[in-house]
Amino acid sequence: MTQLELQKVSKFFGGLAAISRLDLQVQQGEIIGLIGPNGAGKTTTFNVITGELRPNEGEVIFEGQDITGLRPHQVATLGIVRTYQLVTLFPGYTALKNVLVGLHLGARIGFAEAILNSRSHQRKELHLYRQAQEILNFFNLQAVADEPAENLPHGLQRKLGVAIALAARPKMLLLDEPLTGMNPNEVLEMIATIRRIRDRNGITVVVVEHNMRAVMALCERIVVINFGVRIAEGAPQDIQANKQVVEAYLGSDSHAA
Amino acid sequence: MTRVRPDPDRQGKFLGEMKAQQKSRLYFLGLFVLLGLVPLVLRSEYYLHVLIAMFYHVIYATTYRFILRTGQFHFGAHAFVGIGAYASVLLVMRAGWSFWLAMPAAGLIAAFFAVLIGYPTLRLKGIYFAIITWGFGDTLRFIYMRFKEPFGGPLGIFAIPGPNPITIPGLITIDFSQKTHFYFLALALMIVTLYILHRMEQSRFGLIFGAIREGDRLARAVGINIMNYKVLAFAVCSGLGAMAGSFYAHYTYYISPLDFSVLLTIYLAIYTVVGGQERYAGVIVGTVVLMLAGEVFAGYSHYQLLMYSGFLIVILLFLPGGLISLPGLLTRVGSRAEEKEGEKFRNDPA
Amino acid sequence: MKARAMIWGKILMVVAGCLLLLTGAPAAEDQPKEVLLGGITALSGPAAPWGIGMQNTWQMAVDDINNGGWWWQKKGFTVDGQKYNWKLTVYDHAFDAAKAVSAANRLISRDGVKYIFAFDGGMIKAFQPISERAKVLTVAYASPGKDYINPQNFYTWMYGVDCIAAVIFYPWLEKNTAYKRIAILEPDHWTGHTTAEASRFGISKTQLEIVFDEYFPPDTTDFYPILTRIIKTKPDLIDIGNVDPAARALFVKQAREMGFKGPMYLITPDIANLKSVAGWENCEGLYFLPYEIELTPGQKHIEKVYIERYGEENWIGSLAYLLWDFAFWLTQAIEEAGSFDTTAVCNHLEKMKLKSVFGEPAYFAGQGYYGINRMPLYPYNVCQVQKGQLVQVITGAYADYLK
Amino acid sequence: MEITELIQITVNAISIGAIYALLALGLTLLFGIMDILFFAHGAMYMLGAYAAYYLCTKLGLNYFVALPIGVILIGLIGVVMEKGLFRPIRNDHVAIIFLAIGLNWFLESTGFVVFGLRPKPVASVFTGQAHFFGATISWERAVVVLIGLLAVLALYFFLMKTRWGLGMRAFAEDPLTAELQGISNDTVCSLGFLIGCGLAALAGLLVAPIFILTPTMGSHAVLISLLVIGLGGLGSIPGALISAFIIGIIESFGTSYLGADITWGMIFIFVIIFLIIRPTGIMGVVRE
Repeated sequence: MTQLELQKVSKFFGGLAAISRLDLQVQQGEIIGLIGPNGAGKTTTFNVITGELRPNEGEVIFEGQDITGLRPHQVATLGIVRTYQLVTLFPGYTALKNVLVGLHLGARIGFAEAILNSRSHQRKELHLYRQAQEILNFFNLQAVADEPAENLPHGLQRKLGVAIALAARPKMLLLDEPLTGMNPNEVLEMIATIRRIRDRNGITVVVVEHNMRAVMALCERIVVINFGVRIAEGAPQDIQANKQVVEAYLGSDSHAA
Repeated sequence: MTRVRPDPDRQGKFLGEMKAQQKSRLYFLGLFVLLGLVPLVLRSEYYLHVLIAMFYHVIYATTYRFILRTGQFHFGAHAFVGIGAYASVLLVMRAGWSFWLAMPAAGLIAAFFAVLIGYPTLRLKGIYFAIITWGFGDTLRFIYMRFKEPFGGPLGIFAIPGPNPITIPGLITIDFSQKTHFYFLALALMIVTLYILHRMEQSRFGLIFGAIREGDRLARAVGINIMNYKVLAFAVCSGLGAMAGSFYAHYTYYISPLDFSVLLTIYLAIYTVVGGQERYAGVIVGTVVLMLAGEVFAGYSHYQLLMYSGFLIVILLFLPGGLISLPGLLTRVGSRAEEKEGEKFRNDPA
Repeated sequence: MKARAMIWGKILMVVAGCLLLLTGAPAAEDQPKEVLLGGITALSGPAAPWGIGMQNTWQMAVDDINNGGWWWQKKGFTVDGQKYNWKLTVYDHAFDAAKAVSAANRLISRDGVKYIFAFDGGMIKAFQPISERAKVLTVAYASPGKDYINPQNFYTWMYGVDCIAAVIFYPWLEKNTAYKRIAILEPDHWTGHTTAEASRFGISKTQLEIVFDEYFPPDTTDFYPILTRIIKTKPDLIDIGNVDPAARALFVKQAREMGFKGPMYLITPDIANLKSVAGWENCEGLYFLPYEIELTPGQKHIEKVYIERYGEENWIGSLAYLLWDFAFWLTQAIEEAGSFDTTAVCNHLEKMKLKSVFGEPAYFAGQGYYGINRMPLYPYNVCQVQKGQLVQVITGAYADYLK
Repeated sequence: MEITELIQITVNAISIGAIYALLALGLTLLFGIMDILFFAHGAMYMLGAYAAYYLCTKLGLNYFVALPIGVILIGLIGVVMEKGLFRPIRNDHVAIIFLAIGLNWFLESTGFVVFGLRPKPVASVFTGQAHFFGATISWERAVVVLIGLLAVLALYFFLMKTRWGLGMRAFAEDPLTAELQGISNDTVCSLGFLIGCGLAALAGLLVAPIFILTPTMGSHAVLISLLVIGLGGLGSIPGALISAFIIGIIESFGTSYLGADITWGMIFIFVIIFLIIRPTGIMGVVRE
């Protein structure tokens, strides 16, 4: 079943097309990779999907609903949650608090009860707290739960970023370069975690990543874009064999190594 | 892996946190009980007045600081205090309402205006918000000045009645003929306001406000409607400030457009910075210390602005955390070695 | 944690110390011969030049009483055989009603002051509920308003306010000149509004016509637009009675630039300021009040001592004369009533013959207008600039309708 | 008659607009380049005006000699302030606003102590009035309008044509790129303060003979400039120019036809409603 569909989406910056008439289908429950050289328009695609940018033309359809031009928090409410290319966390908060913020959509706490601090409110808080703990456990972050996020080493920060996104109970996760700056061990662990997220919760995952080997290992399907245009699509082995892709991208990019 | 630590019992810690909160709540309760006993000891109208003025200024300043903490440079606190004062005075004097209805109504009216101003402007970065809130304040002053009916024009409104008497038959009558009565009302208002702000900060709402400040893009990405939260904080704080404004009007019996000029907001900004805005207690300390200083040095008041602004500059440059960070700083000097150890631990790559 | 708590403890102790200091501050009882005279005015903010000038003048008057200066030929004053000296304590309100109320509370219930000199009606109205209830004799250095000078406010007195002289000036103008059309312009604040009211009252006693009657924002420096509008109404005379000194000089200059050649009417002029900003040639035809070509000995004394003490830079012009008298009247009344009791002092002041720097006789009147005698009357003099010379046109007139 | 009146009102509008533009220029430049709201602009303006008083009236210098001396002097004070006070907290925008507010008040209240209570006049340089089509404008105002426009042109030329100007603009767009091109952060900030404060001082020096000097003149001026640059779009020089003249026109026509007491209120209401509908001002770019 097609969960997310981009139909002829274009986004221009001052006359330059960052993406141009891009079509993209994402199936329910798959892990799909979005690759392309620097400036190919991958992050712009994410921005358009999550509503941070409004496309100049085309439509974004999620589960049969036109979500073009919705505000980011509305898109998140519908179930699409993203992470960012650069590590984006709430730096001053502890890891646990970071996840607690991520749990926002499930919180449902009213203003009055929060002010009055009623029993039911305290129960809700405790419940949220347990959920946050579970998520930290899932990512094996329980040991650093009380450490401010800004003090964590890079690899753990990346993980925490995904944990925050997962806390928002997405139907679809958009991960923007989740593996950058990680050492090989961490990469393997992250790949396993992403697979587990999909397998356990049936969450669709879209990954933008430069680490080719990891992408090939992780993704079931890969879409290649260049200059905002889709140039190839298929299983990892097909992409590796695709001449056009090799010419445009793999051959000229050191990441392909 | 140097950072593996014994896994504490999470749930236990959480409950422990709550216990700690309850403990601090006890301290506050003690402080308030102490403040409640003051009028029994202190008979001088002057000292009561100083304390009353301090109480409503604490309300102004803490609500102001809360708006600042949502990342907005608010420059129109005076506007909302003014709305509160004028609205409740008009409701009491023209519509014949009871003060006890008019005060919350004034708060609601101010909150309504805050929503009206907040929605279009809060999505912009600080400075536009500052200009609009300031301009809004001056627009209101213009309206008070120009419309003698019902706002009294530049001469203001005088002979404002005090709050309606409360009588519990056979037990007690509070008719606001004495300062003591106002004192308890101001104290109660301050406690309620501080409690609401405290809960706002401690609860999930505080968590979200902080998250918006720390990283608004990420907050949006996990489904937080930033606008709603900012407007909520703006409206609640403006409403509370307006209720204090309403108290002020019925306490001084006289208001005029002059009372609600941008000077008030600038004073609040100074209290906030000098006390330290990181923590809630900071702004209270700032307000109390500066107002006390103002009273002690009342005879030299043409140097007061000089003193206040000089103090502000010094604090900004040498003590960015404000007065409240002073004790922490002093203890840290003592335990610097320990601190360094900690740094080492932090910088140690995993 | 412990160290932290200790430091907090220390800070609390310091705060407590400050509080104690505050409590211990009123030491008036230690020196029985010193009586406090309170002042509340604007010592900071835009009105500070006036307020600080007031403080200076009051201080000079008090010092003269204590040291036997000017007509007060003895040191201090005597009640019940005990000699007393005044001690002036002035607090700031910075045109903020909340601060005015604080200052009044500080003076009355902390310092135990029974007599207060205060500036501006708005501020006085703010603390009047406190001062009247405490029976504190308050002298209002403000424009006269029936809303706070009335029989209900027995303890509130006016100083010798000058805008009331409009009732002398306009009938005289009608009789002696051909001017018919009057434009009134005042700043948009309390003083401006009450002054305009006085002018309107004066004009209502005549056949003169008010062709323009408006207010301008107090911080205006550019009068071109409003002058365009005034000149369109073709006034014979512009009344800018109580415009602040700085704005007034600018107005005169700009009015001449815009081609208005007629006379203007202004009170408490600061002639030095007018000369340097507007240029003396532009002052031709202006009516000044109160100002005499020949200063009285009292006025000369005030001007000399003020400039000696506070410097030419800070001289506030003829406003100082208006601020001068009340301290003497009050002292005289206390001495003659033989009591510090404010009710007795008020009763005595009402029937006292006054000695004023403006000349004699001087007495309290106002029954006819306020319902109570709270306004001092003394001879008013108006003069005009004619061919570069000050010429006295009205001499020794009384605002008799106030009786 | 009606025509001459209309011309007079228009002339008034232009002279008001030019003064406001001059006031707002430095403020908008500092905002545009460094993204800071420099409240002490008002104090700098006040110091500029007093510089005219001390240089011309006290030292007896020629006005046109005093003009550059005053501008450079105050500009250098600005540089010193930047190095000593603002540099340490450069990245904290709210702290900068607070610091600038504090500084404005500090200088203002110091002004009362140093300059005395009496309002100070500065003697007119040009006397007499120009008449055309029945409208009147004093020569000194005409000169202010002229120099004001020249200052705008000079600033524009500086920003568009010179290497430093280009560097400052590049810095405003993207500090990193600017740094790569050899324009250091520190230089741009110092230069910005030099020019910004210099412009404030220029405004003060120019209006000194027209108006009258009090230590509080700056606060009023900075609030007006805030309104001007808010309406124009923060950081936009053409925007500030346009909005200064729009406000000048409203003030002049409003005062002349409706009365002074309601005009300023109308200006406030107009600006607020405009900004609520179009929060970025006339020329502003969206800064979310």
